[in-house]
Amino acid sequence: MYETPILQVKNLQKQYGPGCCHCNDLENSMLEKNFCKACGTVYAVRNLSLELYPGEILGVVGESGSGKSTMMQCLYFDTDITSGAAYINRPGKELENVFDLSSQQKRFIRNHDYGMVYQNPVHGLKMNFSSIGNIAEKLIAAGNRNVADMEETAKRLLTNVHIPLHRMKEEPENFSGGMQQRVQIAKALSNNPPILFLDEVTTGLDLSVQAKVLDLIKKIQRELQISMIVVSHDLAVIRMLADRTIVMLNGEIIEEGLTDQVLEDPQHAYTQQLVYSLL
Amino acid sequence: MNRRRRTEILIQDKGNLAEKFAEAILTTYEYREITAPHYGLTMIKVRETAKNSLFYIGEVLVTEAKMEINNCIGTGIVAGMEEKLAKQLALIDAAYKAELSETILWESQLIAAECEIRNAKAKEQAELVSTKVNFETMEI
Amino acid sequence: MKAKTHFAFFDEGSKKEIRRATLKAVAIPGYQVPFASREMPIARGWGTGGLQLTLSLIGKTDVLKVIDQGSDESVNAVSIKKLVQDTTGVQLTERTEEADIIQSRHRIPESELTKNQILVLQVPLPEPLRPIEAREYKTKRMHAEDDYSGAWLLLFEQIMKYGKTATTADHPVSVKDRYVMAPSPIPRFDNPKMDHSEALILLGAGREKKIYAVPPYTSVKSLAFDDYPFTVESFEGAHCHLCGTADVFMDELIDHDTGTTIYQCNDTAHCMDQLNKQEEVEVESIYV
Amino acid sequence: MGYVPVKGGTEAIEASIKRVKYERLKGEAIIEIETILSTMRALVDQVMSESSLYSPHLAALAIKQAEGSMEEAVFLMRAHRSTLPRLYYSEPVETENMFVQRRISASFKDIPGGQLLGATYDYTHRLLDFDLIDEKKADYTHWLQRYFKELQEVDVQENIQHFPKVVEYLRNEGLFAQYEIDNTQPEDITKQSLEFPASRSARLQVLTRGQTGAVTSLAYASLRGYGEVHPTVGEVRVGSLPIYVKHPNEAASSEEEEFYIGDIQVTEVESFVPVNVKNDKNEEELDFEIGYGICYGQNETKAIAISILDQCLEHAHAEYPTHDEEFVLLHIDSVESSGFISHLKLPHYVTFQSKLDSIRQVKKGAQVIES
Amino acid sequence: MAIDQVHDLQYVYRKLLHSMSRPGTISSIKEPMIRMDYQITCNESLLLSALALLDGEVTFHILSDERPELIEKITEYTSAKYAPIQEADFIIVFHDDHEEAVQRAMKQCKVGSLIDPQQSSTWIIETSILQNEGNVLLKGPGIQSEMALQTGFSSTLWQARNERTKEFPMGFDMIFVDHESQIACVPRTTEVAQKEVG
Amino acid sequence: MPMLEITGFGKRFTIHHLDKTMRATENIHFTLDAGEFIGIVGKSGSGKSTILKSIYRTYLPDEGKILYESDRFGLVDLAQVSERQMLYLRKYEIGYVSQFLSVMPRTTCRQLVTNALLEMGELEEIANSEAEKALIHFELDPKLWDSYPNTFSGGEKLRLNIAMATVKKPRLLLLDEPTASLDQQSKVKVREIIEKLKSNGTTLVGIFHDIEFMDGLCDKVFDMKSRTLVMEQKVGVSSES
Repeated sequence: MYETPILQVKNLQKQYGPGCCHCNDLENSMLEKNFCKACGTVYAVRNLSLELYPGEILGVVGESGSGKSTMMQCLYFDTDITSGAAYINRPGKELENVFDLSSQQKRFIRNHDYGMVYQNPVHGLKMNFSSIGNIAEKLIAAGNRNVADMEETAKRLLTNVHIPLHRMKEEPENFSGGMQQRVQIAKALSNNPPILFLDEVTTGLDLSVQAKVLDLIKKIQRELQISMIVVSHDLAVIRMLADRTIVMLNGEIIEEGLTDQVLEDPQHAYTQQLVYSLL
Repeated sequence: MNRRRRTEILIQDKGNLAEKFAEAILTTYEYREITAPHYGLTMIKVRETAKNSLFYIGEVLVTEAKMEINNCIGTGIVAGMEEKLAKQLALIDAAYKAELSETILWESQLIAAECEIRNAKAKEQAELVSTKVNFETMEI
Repeated sequence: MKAKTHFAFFDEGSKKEIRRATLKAVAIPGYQVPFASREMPIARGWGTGGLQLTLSLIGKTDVLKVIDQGSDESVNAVSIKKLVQDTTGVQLTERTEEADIIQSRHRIPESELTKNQILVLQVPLPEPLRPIEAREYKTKRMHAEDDYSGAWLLLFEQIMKYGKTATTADHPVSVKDRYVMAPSPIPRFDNPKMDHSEALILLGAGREKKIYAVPPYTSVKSLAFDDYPFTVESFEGAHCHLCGTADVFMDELIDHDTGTTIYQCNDTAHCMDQLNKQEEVEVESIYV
Repeated sequence: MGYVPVKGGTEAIEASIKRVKYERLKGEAIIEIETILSTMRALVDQVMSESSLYSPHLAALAIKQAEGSMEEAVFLMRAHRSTLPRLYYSEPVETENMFVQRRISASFKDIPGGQLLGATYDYTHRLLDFDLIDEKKADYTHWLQRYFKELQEVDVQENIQHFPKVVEYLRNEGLFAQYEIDNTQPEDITKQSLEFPASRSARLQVLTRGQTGAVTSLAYASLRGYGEVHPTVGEVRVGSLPIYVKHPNEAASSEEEEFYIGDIQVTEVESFVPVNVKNDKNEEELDFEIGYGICYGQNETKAIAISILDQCLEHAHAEYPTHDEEFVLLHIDSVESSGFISHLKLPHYVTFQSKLDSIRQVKKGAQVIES
Repeated sequence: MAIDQVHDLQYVYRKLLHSMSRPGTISSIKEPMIRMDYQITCNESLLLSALALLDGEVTFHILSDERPELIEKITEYTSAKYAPIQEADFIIVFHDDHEEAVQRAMKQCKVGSLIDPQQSSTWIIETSILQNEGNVLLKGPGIQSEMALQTGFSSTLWQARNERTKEFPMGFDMIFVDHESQIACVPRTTEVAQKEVG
Repeated sequence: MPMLEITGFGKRFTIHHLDKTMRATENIHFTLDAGEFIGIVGKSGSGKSTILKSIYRTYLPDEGKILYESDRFGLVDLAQVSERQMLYLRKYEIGYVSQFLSVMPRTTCRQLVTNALLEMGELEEIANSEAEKALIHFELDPKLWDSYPNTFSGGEKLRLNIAMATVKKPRLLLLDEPTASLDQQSKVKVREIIEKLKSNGTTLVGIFHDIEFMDGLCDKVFDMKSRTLVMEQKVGVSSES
């Protein structure tokens, strides 16, 4: 390996339900899709491993219910995992499985190492606080205690995401979906997180707004060298953004490769179906 | 007679027998007041019938006393502010613990009182039955 | 029914429970330790938290001072004092330096407390995060995760709206750079007195069933941004119309005769002390 | 000799206490505790229930002292509780042993054992009875004599009947889930502060000592649409329950060696609520669940309201305040709510001064910007 | 004559509180000791401290399994229930307990959680020596600058303690009691460092 | 020492929903030294493009070796290198140009070329000036620089494509039928460009459907039909046209 991943996920598993003798054994489980008919357990993410490298955008594609959003929630500690490990390349802490850390240490990682943009801005923004306040919140969480400095950063970010500054003191609840999403991106970026998660960020937006958001993400990657995991069910989005792509189905990774390779020479039957239906 | 049945009778009898029994002991035996009648609380644990689990409905005020006869400590506990009765119950409890001969004589009186108590209750129940709604099946 | 009240009202079991919670509070500065909170003969919200602490602390030889709004004669202070004295027979005082235990509502006395004193503060609303999150279940988790960005954000938003922080009393403090705590609604003026105090400070919220503490020599910082420093209430140019003191927390009064605003020490014991000192000096100067 | 502090507060308080006593006595009439006990049954029951202290005598005393104010009477009882040692815990009270004085079901017409109306206001017409204005001893003794005579004619059976519970009958039919006897020791909110999520035992304890009005209002809100629970009352029973305790030091003490300490009167309600549940195969099924309510004394509205809120809180997911356990459980206690509301009467000079300062500073700042 | 459950225990509690809020500060509980009249085979000051805090609502643990009579006595005197080390609210350590056992217990005892840090154990430790000198330095809340404390604990034990208190607010709090009826406390917030010798 | 050595290369495609496996090509061998230009000829469907796309990893190679002497990693088998290494090589060492322009939409011609440089970590100022140089070099009308390339003509698109690829100064440039849809005049221009690249020392692999275009341009030619490598002078012999 000529480079070290910034984030390494090993055998991540997330199940809802206790599991039983029919489904516990991953190799020989008798699941229908990711659901055990015997005990009702849902395997949302199964034995998932991946690596994210500095400065790259890793695309994760799959239909709804494939486990991609659950995976993101696990990585961002929004939900507890069933088993597995994740390692973040932080000086002196490379060997810490971040899932084993206490909630206050996880919170620290969220504040300092992670950014998250949710599909629904409601989850990423405090809708009844000002837009600039929303950005400041993330900066405060990361330890900033200087108002002027935060104001300046927030203005720069809002400009970058094309929010007119005369509206910065307005609450995002007054904004359109696209604007909310851009505020959310500005917020997620404010503490310069080395790792950024983007979950279906363009879903539900108008095409022209979608394009603006995508441009913004690409620009951020180029300029800030932030590593990103971009989850989308939309291959066009993945094609535009991702260097490498993972394809998920029923909670599992079924295929991964360079994005153009996955699109032009898909190996798995499901990926082929996905790609052919796109063309 | 076991304590459960005995205390049921002595308390529901409104203390008539208890007073009588206690008098008898007080005049015959040496006794020591271990704990004078005092007020305290008993927390009531109830089983709810939705999930069959236990919870506390609240407390009931009780009076408690402890008396000693022949090295045997008897306890009297009764709901309410009943210093006299608590003390009598404690004495009677001690008497049973010390297996005093009087206790054998009490047996028949207790049973008789128990019978009266039951009759009174059965009567009360019967009286309540007059408030029962009668759903007669319609005759065709 | 003849009931004789136990020393310090509580049965010993209740005292032990409060004492154990207090020791935990001291060991985890700024953390709100839940406790069972007994029902008291004074109303919830009228100082039952402080009173429970005082009753769990107090011994026969203690000297007690109780103040409300800076005043020993405030009706509520008088009422609490009466209850404690009726059940313990302890000596009462109005002079801050004579007291072993000082129970107070809304103020920290002006004269510096010493290491042998314990300050008990009555707390109506112990949760500094309540304006951000109504649910106890969630605020507890925020404390657990050291997640105070919401508390800071409130200040930030005030600066955005008003150009400055607009907190009143109960300005939140960070204890030992970890827990954010409501200092009970003492004025901002008193916040700095908590920082590295020589006296132990105990805070009790009876209705909300929480006890928390600031041990002596513990850092207590009022939340403030680097470029918008924390400020206390300003009594610039004001001095007490009785004792002449400045630099203390003042009550604003209207002069009945002139209709103008006059100021008076809010801490009546302190004011008295100043007056007596002045008198001593005057008396001495006559005889010298 | 120096300045001495004023004694204004102390003197005013003493005078005020005298004044309140005067208000109680100025009519020159005294109500005896016994009178309250025998004529204000509902009030006594409610005070006992909200104070969670079963003692009719003390409740009557509290009512007298509080001049009939519910919140004051409950407050007195609660404070008194704090001064008494907790001597014993009772053995689990099984309500099927109730000596029933009244029981009705809204779910079934003909329940085993029958619908027993007992004593209820339900079918009295709420017309003021002016005859009560000058009710004389002769009137009521006469009435009682006649009534006793009527009762003489009642057929008395040999045995005391224990009524089967309606819910048991339906359980046997498989309409309700069977629950194993759960002997987990309950949590006690008077010994440990309430934590969230609350246990079922803590929740029921808070509900049963809740303020009658508050509990009723919230349950009513659920019925009106601010909640998802609209039950059918399975059974309401009023009756008395025997209380037994074990000797704490007689280690191997058997049931036979328990102490009977007396009876308490309670009102108990089981409400039937249809719910969607997921079976063990993750499929949706329609099922019945039971909301449970119980309280000291005869207070049927409160017990029914508790059973509604019990069900609401069992389904915490619903986005209604009546299903939010913090919202419900933290706001229904009489002593806490009345205490905090009334604390607003306390002086807030210092905090208000602080507010004044803050607003002045902001205004000053605004002027600087404008100018 | 026995101690006064009301006033003597209040006296002990205030000393404990004083020492807990000022880690390392030595207080004396000698005054009520003259009234101690318990048939117990351990340091009576230790028992007195336990009496001030334990009752039927809490559990305790002792390390040695060779002294069952002590469990019985403590249960009898305080009404507290005996519990395994992982559950005990109070852990009572006698001066002849083995260091390895203490070390093991430190690894296993309750330290609370981030949500409920108060659900942690409190240690009451009998020690042969307690003085404000030596090479163990205390710092933190309640200490003006720093404070030396000699407790008879080895550096291994302090390390084991530091290991369990490193993620504040989790940890456990210690009360030391010596044969002179002196007490000193080291709560979880105290930073304990070993002074380099020489 | 060869810069690129392909041995025993083959590639099949499995189409799952048709339950069918198709062989695109097999048994390919050739080598290429630094600075050389190899042309690949063969009729359409013979798998010429498959080879190029497999070198670039747009297709996943499944048989044989594609040995490449990398500046950064030394000798690597492009059929086996990790995805991350492949991305590095694409960014810094290997360029790919086809007739299709596949770029971020709503990005100007100038930005596209600049971004290619920025991606490599070039400083913004240098990237800007280098990009302009490249646009001038490949004779794109300055009027087009700040417009979106979706309106460009085929020749303009191709020149932009080449500009984007070559501004990075790749060691190996893959040309996948770049002239396919160009008119004669544009083709001449492209040829000039390729000559320029070659003279600058770029190693090239190219596919051109018209042999004339390659005439005198390639150092060697690989014939798909005979699976043989012929030197430039013998091109005409194996040609099918």
